[in-house]
Amino acid sequence: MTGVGSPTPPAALLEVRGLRVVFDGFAAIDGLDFTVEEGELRFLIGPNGAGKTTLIDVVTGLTKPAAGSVRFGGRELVGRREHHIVRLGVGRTFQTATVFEELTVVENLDLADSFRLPLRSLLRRRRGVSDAVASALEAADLTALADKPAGVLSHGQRQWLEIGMLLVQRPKLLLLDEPVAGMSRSERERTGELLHRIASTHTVVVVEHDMEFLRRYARKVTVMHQGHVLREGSVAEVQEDPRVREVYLGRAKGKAVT
Amino acid sequence: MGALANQLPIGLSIAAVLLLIALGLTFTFGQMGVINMAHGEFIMAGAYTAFLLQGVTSQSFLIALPVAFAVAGLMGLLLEWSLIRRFYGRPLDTLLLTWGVSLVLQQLARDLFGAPNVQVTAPGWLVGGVDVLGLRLPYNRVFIIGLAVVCVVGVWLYLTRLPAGRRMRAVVQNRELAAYSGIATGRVDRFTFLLGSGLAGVAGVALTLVGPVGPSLGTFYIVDAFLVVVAGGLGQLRGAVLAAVALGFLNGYLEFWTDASLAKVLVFVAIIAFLQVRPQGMFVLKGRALV
Amino acid sequence: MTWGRISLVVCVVLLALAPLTLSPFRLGLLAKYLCFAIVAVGIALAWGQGGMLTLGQGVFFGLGGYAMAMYLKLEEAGSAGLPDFMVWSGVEELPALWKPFGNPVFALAAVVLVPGLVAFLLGLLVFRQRVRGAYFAILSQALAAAFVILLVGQQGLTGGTNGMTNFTGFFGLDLTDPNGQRAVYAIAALVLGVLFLVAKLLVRSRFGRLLVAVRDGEDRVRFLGYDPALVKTITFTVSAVMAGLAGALFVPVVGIISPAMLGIVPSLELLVGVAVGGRFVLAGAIAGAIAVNYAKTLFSEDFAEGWLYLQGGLFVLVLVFAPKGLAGVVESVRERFGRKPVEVTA
Amino acid sequence: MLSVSGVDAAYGRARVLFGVGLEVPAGSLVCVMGRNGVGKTTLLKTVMGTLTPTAGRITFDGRDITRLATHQRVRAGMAYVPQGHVSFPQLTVWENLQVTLEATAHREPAAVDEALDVFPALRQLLKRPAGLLSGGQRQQLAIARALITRPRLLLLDEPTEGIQPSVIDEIEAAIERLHREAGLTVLLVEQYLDFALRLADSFVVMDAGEVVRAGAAEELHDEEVRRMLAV
Amino acid sequence: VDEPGGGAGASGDEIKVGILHSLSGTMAISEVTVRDAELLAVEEINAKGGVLGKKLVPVTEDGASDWPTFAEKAQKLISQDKVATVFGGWTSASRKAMLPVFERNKALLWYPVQYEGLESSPYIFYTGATTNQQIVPALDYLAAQGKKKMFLVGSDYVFPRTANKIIKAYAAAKGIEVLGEEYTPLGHTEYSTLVNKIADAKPDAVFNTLNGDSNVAFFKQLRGSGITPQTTPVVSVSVAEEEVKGIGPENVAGHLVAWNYYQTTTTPANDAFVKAFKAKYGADKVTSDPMEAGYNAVYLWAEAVKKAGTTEVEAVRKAAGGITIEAPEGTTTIDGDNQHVAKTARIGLVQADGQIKEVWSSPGPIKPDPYLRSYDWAGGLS
Ligand SMILES: Nc1ncnc2c1ncn2[C@@H]1O[C@H](COP(=O)(O)OP(=O)(O)OP(=O)(O)O)[C@@H](O)[C@H]1O
Ligand SMILES: Nc1ncnc2c1ncn2[C@@H]1O[C@H](COP(=O)(O)OP(=O)(O)OP(=O)(O)O)[C@@H](O)[C@H]1O
Ligand SMILES: NC(N)=O
Ligand SMILES: [Mg+2]
Ligand SMILES: [Mg+2]
Repeated sequence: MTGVGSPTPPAALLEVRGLRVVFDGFAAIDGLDFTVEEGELRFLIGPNGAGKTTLIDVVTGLTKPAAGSVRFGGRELVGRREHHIVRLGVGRTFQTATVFEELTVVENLDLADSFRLPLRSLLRRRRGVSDAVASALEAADLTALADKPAGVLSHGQRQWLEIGMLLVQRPKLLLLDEPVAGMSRSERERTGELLHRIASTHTVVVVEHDMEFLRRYARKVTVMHQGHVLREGSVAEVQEDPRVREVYLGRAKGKAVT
Repeated sequence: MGALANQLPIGLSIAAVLLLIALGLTFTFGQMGVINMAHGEFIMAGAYTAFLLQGVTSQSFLIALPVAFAVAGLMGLLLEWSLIRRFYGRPLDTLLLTWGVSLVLQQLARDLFGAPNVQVTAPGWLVGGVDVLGLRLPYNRVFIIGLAVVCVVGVWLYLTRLPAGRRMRAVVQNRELAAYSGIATGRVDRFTFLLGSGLAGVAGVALTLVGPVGPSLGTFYIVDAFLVVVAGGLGQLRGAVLAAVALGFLNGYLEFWTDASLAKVLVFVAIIAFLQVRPQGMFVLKGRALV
Repeated sequence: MTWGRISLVVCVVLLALAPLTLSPFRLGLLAKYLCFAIVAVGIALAWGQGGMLTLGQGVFFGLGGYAMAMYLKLEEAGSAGLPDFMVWSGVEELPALWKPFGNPVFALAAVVLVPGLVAFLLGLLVFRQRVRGAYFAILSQALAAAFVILLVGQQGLTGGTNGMTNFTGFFGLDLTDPNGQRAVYAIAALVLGVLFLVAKLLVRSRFGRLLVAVRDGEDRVRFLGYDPALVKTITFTVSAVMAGLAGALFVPVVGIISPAMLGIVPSLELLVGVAVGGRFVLAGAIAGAIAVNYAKTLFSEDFAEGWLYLQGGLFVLVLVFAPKGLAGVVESVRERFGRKPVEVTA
Repeated sequence: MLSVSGVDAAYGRARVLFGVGLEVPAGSLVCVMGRNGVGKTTLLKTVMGTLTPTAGRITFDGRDITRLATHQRVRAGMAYVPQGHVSFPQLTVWENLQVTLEATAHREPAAVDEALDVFPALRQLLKRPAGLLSGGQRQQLAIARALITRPRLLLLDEPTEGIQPSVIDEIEAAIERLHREAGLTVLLVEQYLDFALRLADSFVVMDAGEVVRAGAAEELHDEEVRRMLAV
Repeated sequence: VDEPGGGAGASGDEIKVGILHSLSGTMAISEVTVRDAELLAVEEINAKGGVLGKKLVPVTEDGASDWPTFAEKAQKLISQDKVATVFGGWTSASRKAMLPVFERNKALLWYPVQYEGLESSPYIFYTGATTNQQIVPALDYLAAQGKKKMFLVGSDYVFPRTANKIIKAYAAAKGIEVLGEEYTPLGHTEYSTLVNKIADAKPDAVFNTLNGDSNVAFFKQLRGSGITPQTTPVVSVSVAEEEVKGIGPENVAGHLVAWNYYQTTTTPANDAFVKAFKAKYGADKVTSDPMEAGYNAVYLWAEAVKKAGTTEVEAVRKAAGGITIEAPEGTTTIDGDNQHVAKTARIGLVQADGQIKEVWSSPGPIKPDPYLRSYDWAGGLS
C-alpha cells in the first residue's frame, strides 16, 4: 500500500467510504473504501461484474448508493445531480462510447467545452474552434473527420471522440471506463501516451482489462472483487497476489507477455 | 354512505373498460413502442363487426368476439406490414403516421356505415343485472369485467410463459440481434401487431354493450387508453392492470364527489402528480444503458 | 446569394404583395395561415430540434388567444358593461380574473407570460422527472383534453363551448374594415418574420446544438455538465410563447376563439403542417403549415367529405416517403444535383 | 465455406466497403484485422445480411446468400457475435439463451448447458435482466448465445473486448476446442494480435474498406503487416 | 359591388343559396341529415319552377364541426359566392360564431335547430324551437303528470346549461324539487357513476339535455341499472328518430322526448315530406325535427322572397314577418318581431320500433318567446 506509508500524504481528491450499492437485493458494491489522491494515475481492475463501472456510476451521480459517502475535494457527491458533479470537476467516459450522432465531431467537442459558459453566451453562435477543441481533435486523430456527423464514426473512433470530449471538458478528476477496448495495438499505445500526458496534470482513474496496457502505464492498481477492494498496490504486487490471479488473471497466463 | 360503498363495483366496471381498451396497447405500444393512434379505430372495427354479425345466429354476440379479434387483428397486421415496419425506432413518427391512418379509417367507416351511430342489440342474457352491495350491477358490466380478466390472464400467459411471447420481447428489444439469433423478425412483428389489434377488436365488441357504435367510437377511448399504459409503465402488464384499477376507482369516486368534467381534469392532475413520484409509471424495467 | 437567401427574399416579396392582390376574404385566410405558421415555428423548435413531440400546443395557443380575447371583449363592453356571453350566461358582475385584462399592457403581457409560465412550470415538473418521448407526447395530449374540458366547464368565465366571438376592434383598428384587416395581416406577417429569425438564431447557436444533443442523448448531456431538463424547459417555453402569440393574433384575424381550436385534434393538425414541411428545418415547417392549411381550405371548398382521406393520406405519404418533409426532399434533390456524394472512409 | 467476392457496401450514401473479397475455407479460422474504422464490422454485417451489398456476391456452402434474410442465414448455420456487448436488455439471462434456443433448428436444451459450461459465471446470473449485467458479463452472454445455435460458421467481432483476462483465456480455449475438435469454422475480428496469432490459420488485413493483405498466420510476424496495422 | 344580398345571388336565371353544415367531424352525424333535407327542399322548389322564375343553386360548404370554420365559410359564401342567403348550423356555438359575420355583412342565416333562446339577431331566422316551444311545454307536461322530483343531466355546454337554468327557475316557481344537476363533457361515454347518482336520488323524472353520442352510452348504461321508464321516465330534448336508431330502440323505448315534429306526425305535408325524403335518400332513412326545420327554412325563405319580389336582404326580412306555410309539423308562421317561428310543441313516447308516438301536443302553434318575457317565473333569467 504505497500511499499510506509516504511521509507527507498528499490530499485525497476522491474519498469513497463505506459504499454500498444494492440492486433488487443484490449488493453490487458492498462496504467499499477507495481513495484517490490528487495527481494520481490509478488503475482499477477486477473481474467482470466486480462493480467497477458501478463505482464510477456512483461517483458521477448516475446511481444512488444505499449507504456510504463519496467526497470529492472535501465535498459530498452523493445526492448531487449528474451535471452538478461534472461542474465540480469530475468527468467520465462510458464503457460503450456514447456520442451525439447527429452533431459533427467538432460540435460534440465544442459542447463538451462550453458547459462553463453562461446561458447568455450559449445563445450565441459558435465561431471557429477553440484551442482546447483543436488540440483534442488532434489528440484523438479526428481532424480529418471534424465536420462529419459523429454517427458515421466506427466503434474505435467513437471511443476516441469520447476521450477527446473528456479532455476539452478539463475535469480535475477523469474516470475512464475501458478506454482502449476495441482499439488496435498502435492505437492503444497512442491512448497510453495520451493518458500519461494527461496524468501529469490531472488525477485519473482508469478501468481496464488489458493487462499489457496496465503493465506499461500503471503505477498504482486497485483490484475490485464482488463489490469491495481485494488488493491495492503496484502492478507487480497485484500480479503476484494469488487471490487476484485466482479471481481475475487466471492460472496459466497471468504473466504471459507477447 | 351506501352510495359510497356501491361506487366500489362501479370503480371496478370503469377499470374493466379501461383495461380492455388499453390491453392491446400492451403489445403495440408497450412492447413494440408504436404509439398506435389507430388503436381506437381497431376498437371501432370490432364494434362494427358485432354490428354486422348481429342476427346471423342466436349467439352472434359471442361469435363476434373471435371474429372481431380476427378482423381487427388482420387490419393491424396489414397496417404493420404496409407501413409500421418502416418506422421501428421512430416512436413519435408512428404516432403521427397512425393518426393519419385513423383519420382515413374513420372516414371509411363513415362512408361504409354512415355517419350516424348504429345499434348492436345486447343478447338477452346480458339484459338485467345483479345486486351487489345494494347497487344493481348490470350483467353487461359483469360480462365486461369477466372478459377483461380473461384477456389479462391470456396476455400474461402469452408474455411470460410462451416462447412466442419471449420471441416478441426479444425482437422488440433488439431487432438486429434477434435476427442474429435466428428469429424471423418480420413475422414476429406482424404477429405482435395482430395480437394487439385483435385485442382492440375484442374490446370493441364489449363496448357495444355500454357505448355508442359509430365512426368516432375510437376517439372517445384512445386518450384514456394511452393514459392507462403511461401511468402503468410501458410494457408492464401488471402496471396496466393496476393503473386501470386505480384510474377506474379514481374516476368513479372523483366523479361521485364532483362531476364528470372536473373528475377528468383531476385525474389528469393526479397522473402528473403521480409521474412526479414515479416518472416511468408504476412499474419500470430498470436499465443501465444511457438513452 | 445562396438558395436559402433567394427563397427567403421571394417569400418576403410575396407576403408583401398579398394585401395588394388578394381579396379581403382571401387575405384574412392567409393571415390565419400565418398564425398557424407561427405555431409551426415553435413546434419545429420543440419537436424537430428538441425531440419533444408536443401534442398539446393548442393549449398555449388558447391561453394566448383567450388573454387577447378577454381584453378585446372588455374593450368592446366599455367600462360599465359585461361581455356579451356573460350576459346570457347569467353572470352579473365581472369576475375578478377578468378585471386586470381591461388593461391593454397587462393583456399583452399575459399573451406572452401566461403560456410561457404554464409551459415553464409544466416543463420543469415533467422534464425534471425525466418524463420524455412517448410519455411526454401522451401527457401533452391529455393536457389538451383536460384544458378543453376545463374551459368548456367554466362557461361564465370563458364562454364555454362557444368561446368568444364578435370582435370589432383591435387596438384602434377597425376589424370590420378591409384596411383594418390588412393591418392585422401585416402584424401577423411581421410577428412571423421576427419569430422566425429568433428561432433561426437559436437553432444556430450553441444552445441549438445542445438542444439537438439533448434530443439524441439526454442522459449523456448530463455528463457534459448541462441540465437537460432546463434546456428542454426553456425550449418548450419558447415554443409555448410562440403558440400564445399566434393565438393572440388569431383572435383579431379570425374573429373567434373557442375550445374547438385547442383540443387534441387541432393540436395534432398543427403538427401536420410541420411534418409535411419538414420538422428539422424552420422554413420548411412554416411552408408546410401554410401549404397544409391552404390545402384544407381548398379541399373543404370542393371536396369536403374527402378532406379526411386527403389529410390522413397526406400524412401517411409524407411520413413514409419523405420523413423529413418537403424540406428533406428539397435537400436531397439539391444534394443529388449539387454536391458530390460523400464517401466515408477513415 | 464462406466466400465473399467483390462486395461493395454502404450506409445510406456513405460507401464503406470497396470490392472486398475473402475466402473462409471449411474448418479454418480466419482473422480480420485492421485499424479502427476500416470496415471490419461492416464486412461482418454484410455477411450476416444486415447490410445488403450494392455489388458483389456472398456464398455459404456454395449457396448464394447475397439476398437471404438474416435469420435464414442463421438457420443455415451461421452465427454472429456483434461488437459491443449486445443483448436483449429486458430479458433475463436465461430468457436470452432460451429465446435463441427456440429459434434454432435443433432446439436441443443441452445446447444451453454446453454454452454455460464455457461461461460458468453466467449460471449465477440466469435470473438477472441482461441489461443490468456488467459489460463483460454481457459479452460472455453474447458469445454463449451464439454457441447455442450450434453454428458451423461463427463470426466474432472483437469478442474479447471488455472481458477479464482469465475469461479471455477461457474463450480462447473454447474457440480453439470448437475449432479443433468440432471443426467449427471461425471468422474473427480481433485487435489483440497475440490472441489472434495463437488461434488464426490465416488472416486478412483491411484498410479503408479494402482488403490490402491476406495470407497464412505465419506471415503475421511480418513487419509489413505490423506497419499496416499501425496508424 | 360587394353588396352581398342585394338582389343577391341572383344572376341571370339562377339564385345561389348557401348550405353550411358540418360534413366532417363529430357533428357530421347530425348535420348531414339536415343538409339532405334542405337540398330536398331546394330540389322540390326548383321542380316547381324555382323562385321568381329562377332556379335555386345550392352552394354547399363544410363547417367541419369547428366554430371558426363556420365563420370562415359563412364569410366565403357571402363575399365570394355571393349567395342570397345561407341555411346552416346546428350547435349554438356555430351559430354564435357565424352571427357577427352575418351582421357585419348584412346577410341572412336560417338556423334550423332548437336552441337555448336569449338571442334575436336581425340577420338570423330561427326555424327550430326556442325554449318556450320545447322545454317549457315538456316541463308543463311532466308537472301535469305529477312529477315532483327531477334530476337534470346534460352535456357541458351552453344549451344544456341555459336549459337547466330555465328548468330550475320553473321548478322553483312550481314547487318541483331538483335533486341533482350533472354535466358531462361532450363525447363522454362512461355513465355508471351518473346512473348511480340517479338511482341514489330516486327522482320522478330525468330531464336529459345530453347531446350526440353521449346519449347512446347514457341510455345503454341506464337500462342495466334497473331504472325503468315506468318508475323514472327520461325526457330528452336532443334525441330524435336518428338518435333513437343509434341508441337502439330497446334501450330508449318508453322514455319521452320533446320536439315539434316526429316522422309520425300526421299532416298531409308530412306524408309528402317523408315519402320524398325516402325516395331521394333511401327507404331506411328517418326524418327528424331538425331536418324538418331545415326543410321548412328553405320554403319559408322562398315564400318571403316571392312576397318581396327580390332576394335583397332587407326586403326579404321585411317581407318575412307573417309568412305562413303548411309544414310537415303543421302550420308554421314567421314571427316578424323576433324572426323565430310559431311552432306546435309535441311530447313523444319512444316506441320499440324506433318511431316516436306523439302523446301530447300543444293546442296550436306557440308564439316564440326567446327571452321568456311572457313567463313571470322567468323574470330573473335574461
Ligand atoms: N442496475 C442494476 N441492477 C441490477 N444489477 C446490477 C445493476 N447494475 C449493475 N448490476 C450488477 O452489479 C454488478 C457490478 O456491475 P459493474 O457493471 O459495476 O461491473 P464491472 O466491474 O464494471 O464489470 P465489467 O468489467 O464487466 O464491466 C454486476 O454483477 C451487475 O450485473
Ligand atoms: N451506421 C453508419 N452510418 C454511416 N457510416 C458508418 C456507420 N457505421 C460505420 N460507418 C463508417 O463506416 C466505416 C467502417 O466502420 P466499421 O464499424 O465497419 O469499422 P471497424 O473496422 O469495425 O472499426 P472498429 O475497429 O472501430 O470497430 C467507418 O469509417 C465509419 O465511420
Ligand atoms: N342548439 C343546440 N342544440 O346546440
Ligand atoms: Mg464495467
Ligand atoms: Mg468494428
